[in-house]
Amino acid sequence: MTLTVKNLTISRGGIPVLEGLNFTLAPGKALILRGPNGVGKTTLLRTVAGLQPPVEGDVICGPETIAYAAHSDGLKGTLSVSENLHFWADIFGTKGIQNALDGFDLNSLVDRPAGALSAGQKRRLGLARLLVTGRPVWILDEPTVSLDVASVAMFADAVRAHLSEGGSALIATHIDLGLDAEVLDVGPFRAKPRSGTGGFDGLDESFL
Amino acid sequence: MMPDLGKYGDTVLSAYAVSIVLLVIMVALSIRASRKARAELQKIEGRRNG
Amino acid sequence: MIALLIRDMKLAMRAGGGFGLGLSFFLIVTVLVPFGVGPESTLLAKIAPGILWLGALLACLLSLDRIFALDWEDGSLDLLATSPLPMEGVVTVKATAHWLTTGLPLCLASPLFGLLLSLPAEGYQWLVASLVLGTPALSVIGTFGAALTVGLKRGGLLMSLLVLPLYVPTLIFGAEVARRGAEGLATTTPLLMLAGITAGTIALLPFASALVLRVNLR
Amino acid sequence: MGSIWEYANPVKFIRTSEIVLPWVSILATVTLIAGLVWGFFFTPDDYRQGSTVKIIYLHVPAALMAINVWFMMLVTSLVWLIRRHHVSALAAKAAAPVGIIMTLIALVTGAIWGQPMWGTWWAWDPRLTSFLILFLFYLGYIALWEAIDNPDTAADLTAVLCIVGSVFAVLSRYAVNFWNQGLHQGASLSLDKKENVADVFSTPLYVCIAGFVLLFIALVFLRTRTEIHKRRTKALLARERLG
Repeated sequence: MTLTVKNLTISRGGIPVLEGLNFTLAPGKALILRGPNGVGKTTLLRTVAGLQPPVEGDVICGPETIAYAAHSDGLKGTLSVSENLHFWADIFGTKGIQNALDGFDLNSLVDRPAGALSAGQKRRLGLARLLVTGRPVWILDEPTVSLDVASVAMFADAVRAHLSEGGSALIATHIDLGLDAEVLDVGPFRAKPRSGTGGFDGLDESFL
Repeated sequence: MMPDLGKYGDTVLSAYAVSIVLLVIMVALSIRASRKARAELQKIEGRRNG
Repeated sequence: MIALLIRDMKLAMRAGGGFGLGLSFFLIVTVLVPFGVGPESTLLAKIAPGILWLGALLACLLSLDRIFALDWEDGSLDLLATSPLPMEGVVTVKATAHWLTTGLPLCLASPLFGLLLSLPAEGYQWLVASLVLGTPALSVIGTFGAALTVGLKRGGLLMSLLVLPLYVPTLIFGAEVARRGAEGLATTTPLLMLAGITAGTIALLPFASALVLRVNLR
Repeated sequence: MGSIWEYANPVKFIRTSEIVLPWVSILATVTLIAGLVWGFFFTPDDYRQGSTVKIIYLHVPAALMAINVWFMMLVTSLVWLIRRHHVSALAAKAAAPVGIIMTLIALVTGAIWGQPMWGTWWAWDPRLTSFLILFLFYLGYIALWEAIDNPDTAADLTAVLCIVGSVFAVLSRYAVNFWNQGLHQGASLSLDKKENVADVFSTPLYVCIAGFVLLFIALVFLRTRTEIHKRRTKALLARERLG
């Protein structure tokens, strides 16, 4: 399931941050996004995931193909690990959470309420959710935050397994995951401030 | 010149007074806000082109 | 969709705050009324339907900001937005969860509170009927208000200001059904209007709430 | 001249408002003063209501404007949601305070006029009550604009609120009618009925209404221009921080 991004311009708070982005993510491939903090990586991921409309250009991918995971894991403290995972399995209509538990070594924590997990364990549970979605294209925003070295390796293995099954991943991260993935530095795509054309587009630009 | 308002004089006058005051305040505030916004814009535009 | 409803109900049960909040507020309001207006039962009987309806309405209003706030803070709203569930579905499930945790208990408990305010005997069934028909609308309209103010810091007060005017038609017809029922008059017209408003709200408002939620998720 | 959508372009709007505004303001002031003076000084007393009938020249135009301003906001909200034109959203934001003041004037003059007629400052009469509800809708609308800092999100949310609010305002109008019969007199100027207000009263009334409409137009032009200037300052400041 290829994900193609054509001539994409994205904005944050009405101001364009990145423009002219073009890349394709073929099945079995991963793409690492690099760039200084605040350049717009998160905004880019949210736009590709469809949470935010792009200003220009388009994101082409099949329906129901994108699984998005951001800083906050969306876990419910009062629900146990298995309840959390079962919930997401039901939402995405996939069966069984066993491979997710194995993939992130959560079997020992199955019945523990998510609120009682450590930050690393919560992160692993958040990422395990990806395995439950059954979606080919993963879009991950700084997935290895608060993960220790062992967990990072575990996460890299999970991504490799996902890629080998024909899935793809777009990851914004500073850590070298040891994946054979191309790297896209979004720095050069920073939106150049437009001259006060007064021309009309749906942006604050129209007020410049 | 003042028309004979009869016993309802104060009613009519107070209604007119309140309404006119409200209208005047609205217009005055709008003009003040417009001037303030225009001045601020000119200050920034001055800085940008200057 | 059912999974989301079951999860929300579980959360409400586990957190414990879900059921008790609305009911206890309704109880307090009902108990305070006689202190305010005096204990004579004739007076209380006359204003009982209106007061009970106002209590139910305010109890609903009270628990609205928790509908999206929890999911907003821990990021599940983003994840739900990228799930196969349509936002309209998510919003309707949230409204149903709110009704089950707040609206329904109010309807069931209202006869008890009717006693406190010496509601006339024939008023009870109409009170419950009007609440059962009206509270779903309160939940759906409330969910719209919650979606409007989900991202704001002190959104609670603003939400009440936005939602209360929208509650007026439901309150008028609901209280009217209860009042006419208590006085033994025919209640068909207000009942039909109440049902009509609730049906219309349930059918149309989720689209506005979903649109607003998507805007807030940007 | 190009389609009307062209005027939704901020820079073009400002240019046209520079030309139109002075004229509309003068016209508005003249018409308003003429109408009020004519109504106040040169109309006889009503045999029943005495001189209080003179309040009609404020109460009726303000009430008419209160409803039509909300309707204008509804149209501009729809234009914003469908055509995504910034000026339309800002025009709605600019019109709201004018609308709330008009509703306030309608309520206050209604209450003052009602005092000698009905013996009470406030009667829960269907028409007065629906203006009170309209006032709450305006309040909520303006509060929502102030509560959100991202201008585009604010425009979207307030537009949806305006549309939903309009449906419920109409619903409330009939619910309130059902809820209480009503002391308010019949419509002074209704299209279907023959002129039920004598001509000597209605001509100055039309002039006053024209005055209020022109005042509203002038204020909306002025206030929309202010909003555009504010948005431009905000955009320039943001650019400076970015640049």
